Amino acid sequence: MTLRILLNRVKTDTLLKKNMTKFIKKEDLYKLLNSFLKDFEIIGPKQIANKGIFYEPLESIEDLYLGELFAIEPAKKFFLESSECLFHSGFLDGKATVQDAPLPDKRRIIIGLRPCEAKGLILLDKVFDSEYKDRSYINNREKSVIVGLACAKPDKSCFCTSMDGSPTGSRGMDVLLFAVEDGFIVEIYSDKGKEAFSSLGKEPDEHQNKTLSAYKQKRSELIGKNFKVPGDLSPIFESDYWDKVSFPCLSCGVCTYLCPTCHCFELVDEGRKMYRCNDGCAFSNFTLEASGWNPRPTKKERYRQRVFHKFDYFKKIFGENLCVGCGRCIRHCPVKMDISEIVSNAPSGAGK
Amino acid sequence: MIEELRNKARELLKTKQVEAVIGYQRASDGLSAIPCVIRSEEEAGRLIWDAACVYNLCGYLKDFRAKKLGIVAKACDVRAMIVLISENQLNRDDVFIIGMECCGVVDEKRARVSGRDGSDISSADKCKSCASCVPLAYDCLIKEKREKAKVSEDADKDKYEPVRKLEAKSLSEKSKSWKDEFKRCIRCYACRQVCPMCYCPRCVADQFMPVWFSKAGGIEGNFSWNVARAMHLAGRCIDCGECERACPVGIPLRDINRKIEKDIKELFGYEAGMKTDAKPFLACFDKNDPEDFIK
Amino acid sequence: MINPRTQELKNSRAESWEPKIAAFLCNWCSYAGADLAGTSRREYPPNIRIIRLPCSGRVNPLFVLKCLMDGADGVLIAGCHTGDCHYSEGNYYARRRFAILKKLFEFLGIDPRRFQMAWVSASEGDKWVKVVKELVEEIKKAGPILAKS
Amino acid sequence: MKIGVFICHCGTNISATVDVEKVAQVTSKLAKVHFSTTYLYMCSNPGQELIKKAIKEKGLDRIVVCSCSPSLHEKTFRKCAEEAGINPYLVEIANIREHCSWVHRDKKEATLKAIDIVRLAVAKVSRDKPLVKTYVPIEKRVLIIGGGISGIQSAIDIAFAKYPVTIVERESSIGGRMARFDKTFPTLDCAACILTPKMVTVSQSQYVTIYTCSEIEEVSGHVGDFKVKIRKRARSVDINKCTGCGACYAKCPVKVSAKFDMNLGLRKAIYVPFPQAVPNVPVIDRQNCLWFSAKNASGGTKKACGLCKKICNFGAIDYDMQDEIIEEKFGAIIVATGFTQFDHSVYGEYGYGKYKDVVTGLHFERMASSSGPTGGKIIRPSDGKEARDVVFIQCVGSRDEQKGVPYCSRICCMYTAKHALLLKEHNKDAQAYVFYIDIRAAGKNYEEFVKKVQDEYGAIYLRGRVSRIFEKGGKIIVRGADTLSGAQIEIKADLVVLATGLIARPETVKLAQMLHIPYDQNRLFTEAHPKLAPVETVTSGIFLTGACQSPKDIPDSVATASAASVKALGLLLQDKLEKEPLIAKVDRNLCSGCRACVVACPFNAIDMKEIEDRALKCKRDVAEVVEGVCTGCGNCTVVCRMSAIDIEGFSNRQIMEEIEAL
Repeated sequence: MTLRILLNRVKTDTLLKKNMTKFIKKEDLYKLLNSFLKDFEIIGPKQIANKGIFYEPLESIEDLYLGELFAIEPAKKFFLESSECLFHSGFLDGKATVQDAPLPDKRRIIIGLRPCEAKGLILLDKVFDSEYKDRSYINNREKSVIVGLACAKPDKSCFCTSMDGSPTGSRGMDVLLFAVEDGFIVEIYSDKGKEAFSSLGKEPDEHQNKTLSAYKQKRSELIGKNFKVPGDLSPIFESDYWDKVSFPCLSCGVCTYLCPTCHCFELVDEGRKMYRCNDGCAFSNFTLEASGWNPRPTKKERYRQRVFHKFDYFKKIFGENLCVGCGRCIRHCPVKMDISEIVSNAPSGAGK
Repeated sequence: MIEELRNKARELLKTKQVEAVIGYQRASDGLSAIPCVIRSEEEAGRLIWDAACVYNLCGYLKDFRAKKLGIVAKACDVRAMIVLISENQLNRDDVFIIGMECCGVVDEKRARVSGRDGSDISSADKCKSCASCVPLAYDCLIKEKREKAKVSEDADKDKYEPVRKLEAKSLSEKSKSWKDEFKRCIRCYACRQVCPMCYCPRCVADQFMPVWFSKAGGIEGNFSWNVARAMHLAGRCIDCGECERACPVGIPLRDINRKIEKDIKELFGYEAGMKTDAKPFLACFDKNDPEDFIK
Repeated sequence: MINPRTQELKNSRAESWEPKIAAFLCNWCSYAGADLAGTSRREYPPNIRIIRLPCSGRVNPLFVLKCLMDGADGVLIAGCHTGDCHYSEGNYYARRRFAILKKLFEFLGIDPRRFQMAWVSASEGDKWVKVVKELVEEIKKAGPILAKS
Repeated sequence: MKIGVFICHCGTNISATVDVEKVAQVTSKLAKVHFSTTYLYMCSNPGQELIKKAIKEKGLDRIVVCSCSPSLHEKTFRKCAEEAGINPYLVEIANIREHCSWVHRDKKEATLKAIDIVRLAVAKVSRDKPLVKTYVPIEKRVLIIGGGISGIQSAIDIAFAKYPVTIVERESSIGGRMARFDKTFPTLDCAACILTPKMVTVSQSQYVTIYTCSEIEEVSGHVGDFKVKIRKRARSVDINKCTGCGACYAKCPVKVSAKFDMNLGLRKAIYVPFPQAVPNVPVIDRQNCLWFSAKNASGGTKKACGLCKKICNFGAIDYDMQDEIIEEKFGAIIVATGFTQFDHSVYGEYGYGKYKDVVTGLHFERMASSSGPTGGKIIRPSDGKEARDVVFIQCVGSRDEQKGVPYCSRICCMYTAKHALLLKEHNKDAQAYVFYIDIRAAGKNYEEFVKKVQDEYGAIYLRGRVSRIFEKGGKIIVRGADTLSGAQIEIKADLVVLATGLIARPETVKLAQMLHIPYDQNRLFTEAHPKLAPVETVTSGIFLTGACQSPKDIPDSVATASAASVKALGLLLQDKLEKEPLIAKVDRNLCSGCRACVVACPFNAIDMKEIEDRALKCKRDVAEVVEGVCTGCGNCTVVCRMSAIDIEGFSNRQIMEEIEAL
């Protein structure tokens, strides 16, 4: 099978005019994915005993996990890699040399993304593929087909609906799978998705269509957390509220590294290679300056920064919260801090 | 037990014996606990105590330098404080230890990765091999009311049996399994941040003159970080298990810590967190230390 | 991540691999012992690269890690015999540290032959030669470190 | 950064196996290397000139010299660089001779290795930092601990150079062991005759202060500036008022056994240990003095004696005298604490303690001494009769890993021979039998002396061990084997003299800890180097002399005493002490104050200091290196988890850079 347009990335103009809907049996889906293994790297969630679900390049489709549990790390790492080489420098015959790191050429199908994670990619696009074009991020985006999986059972930490998302949202997806009794209902949104999936399955029957719309409605209702983000947080910047709520914070990188939208990085110069590595605003040395001065010396400033970046600054620039409500930072916080609670309880106005 | 704890906190705050009490309150999910600081008598009602109180709170003490604080502490937490006192990081007179008799805490980690709420999960592994439910030191002890104030039936068993099993594996098996573990490390340093012993003003992992090991997330850097962390805890780790619990990607850090703990105990007869005047294990020696590995 | 140097090594080693071994020697005993091996013209394999330090107590476990992670196939630490330390106690501290590290390495799947320690006094040129010869042999048996990762 | 690489041929020592031109060519292309060249002998004057010229002409700012071991010419090239205007610590040596050309034959391999060695050195030098030598002032006074022959000789030597010196002696008089000897081997000089003049010399020297009845209480500080607390025990006699007339001890009614005379004789409760004592001032033994026992017994109600006070015309007796703590500063310390005798009661078969007529060599010395308790007669302590058949047993405690010490005490063979001789001299009819393992008589005229004792004085030497000693019919029966003839031997002796070994004094451990000097498994102080620094310790400014380091006879003790004085004087002659700057340094921002380095420092060179942390807005403790004490061993850098402490010259950055260049 030749997949011509799969080399182009999702853009609005490549979205289909009308979504296609298909029904695929589980065996058929797995068969199809197996046939892709030759030409593609297939990345999907895999259950690892005692550890949970992880996105990994799959050697066998049998390992693919399409159950209720959420992957621990978001699929962000395949686009904005946790550590990637930007360029190498060298010293040859008395002269310094600089060379861009080669970009990987392998095409990928990333399967099992939840709607919140896919939406996270759209938010990252605003940073890495707008005014500034990031060579490696864009390459990763262009080389990937995103096959999502609608959430069957939201977790108690989930709050996507408060972030204008939905457990069945399609933003950022090429294809979205809905797990139903005996197979999957497949919604195809883009040319890429069409090329990959239209050859298989059949139109859903009426019962299946009904199931689908019920599924979509029901899932949103299952989200337990619902709140409204204050429109403007700036009046409470100086509030001692931040002092109070940041107390439990350990200043680790769990929330930022597991966040589908956090994208802060540091440049690391190692062995004549320049790397871009994950970094997080919770770390105490994130803003440490060479002079020794740290503008965000305590947890208060650092935690406030995280909240403001997500729910104030980003919104002011890009019109959306830099949060998709996936709940990872709540679920995996070693001390159970809850950003949704902290944001929703934030005092209004400039009061102390 | 909870009322007793709250009353104690009220009393301490009222009599100005402490400026604040560090303890646990209920988290937003209604089941878990979250660390909190209680500064007034009125707030003391927020304090809770149950098996959800997994965290080791002594890491928070460093946020309050030279202030008199109360702290709610289990047996394992107190051992951590003993190490901190021996390492000049904590003044015993600056803390009022509200010792809690503990029957084990929930396995928060297992609950999290299996998507359950924890109420149906048994005690954490560390509690299964815990020898004492009463802290080594405290200023007041709040006793467990329940009948079974015993930690575990397994406490008498060889607590290093899992380590021994891992040791017995072949070199290539060990190499492969640890590489699989370490490749998953995302260098979020939750293990470090949650560790009560990791109080360095700037961790070697964050230094860049020199760069001690790769910060880029490759296997070499990850391996180095985990070995460096383990070595820096040698003779200091009191097996509170917080690192392993906090690790989002499930690296069995306790296996490493306990391997070292076991070697130190068996080769040198040293145990961390028992005496406040103990010398740091790696900063002292005995002329008769084993040297059969040296040519 | 593999640094360019190790990549280079990897390539060059494909055909005829010779182990590269880092050796940390204390200035007063072992470095002088290696000097004596030279003065007495004792031949030994050229695979060893010596880093001179004041004392075996100066060897940080992180140095050893760095060597192994950067592509050294083996690491040797040599110091004065116990009781002979120029600084009276440094080697006792080293002994304790590396007893733990060696066991930890083995636990994590690093071949124990790759990390060794020896006491070599300033008068033991012969012992130095013997230690190096044995070490090179053993590491040749253990194979290139990169082939394992 | 412009690094220069200078490769030495060392004649053909290097160039025969290493292609030096190739090394120069390859290394010249390394990053930061600006210039690379070779020369036949880099350490020669023209070689050094070449380096200096290159530094100036090429504008080099640090250099690597590829030559022999740094132990040989590191200093040479540092000086050379300094003369060319580069900081001497921006020099590294690549050892391509001892570690390369001399140990490999294959030229290709050796050349490749040499290049690697140079690369490491270039990596290190690129992280070198310019360092400045530090200087510490010197307190120009010497403390001598112990007033035996070693301490006395050291004091005389130092006083001769006109530097003030203080002797601290535990007993009430200086003189030590030697004051108790009768004659000395092999010349048979009278010990008192050669010692007393020296004692007088020190006591009269304006440069010497003697504290008797005194002990070291505490030592802090470091070379050039030792702060020492000395406890002067109450003597009960004012040393300034006493004239040594002796009226007090003549009058004193109490008689007790004299320790000085090995309890063979008696002394008074107020006494001088021996007639030639220096200072010749008595001391009151408060345990036995009636005045003190009366005062202590019944709260002063019983009538106290007080005769000595009444008789003293100079008002020198002071019953209320208290211990006094003196604090003084010294630039150097000489340890001359000597030895003690092995306690041979562990040898049940020798019956010591059980039989009065089994004594030690020191008993014999006192008996032989004409001013001793027996007036020079060799007697049987049991009945006071003159001894005729005397058995000497050597190696009591020495060379015995099970019950004694593993080493040879070195002097027993000689003093036993001397005793055998003295025995014959004191009593023509006497017969000496000597049981020995080996005769060790290495020393000028020593072997001849032993021979003389055997041949001219008829001492019978029996090679073998004594298996049993018992009493029968007023005689001591000594049973043993003569391994040379294979015969069992039984001797009916009047007296048995055990040649007990020399061992460290029990207090040495405490003193070693105070001084931070090491001691060995036998608690003898350890010298800095057994051959090349036999009187130094690893702690600079502290020197050893005499038997506290290892058993020594008088000539050796005197020789080491003078050696130690020269070392101390060498220090004192400096205006200020130059210190290599290769020492530890603390980055306060990184220090957590955990004290691990303080605990781990073998030299106690790290203190804690409270600082005001402006970022954390609180006070906190950080480590601080005492520059004068730090030796740069680097142990602290490893126990410091946050690597807040680093060693200049072998810094973490330098070593990591080297590893990267591997």
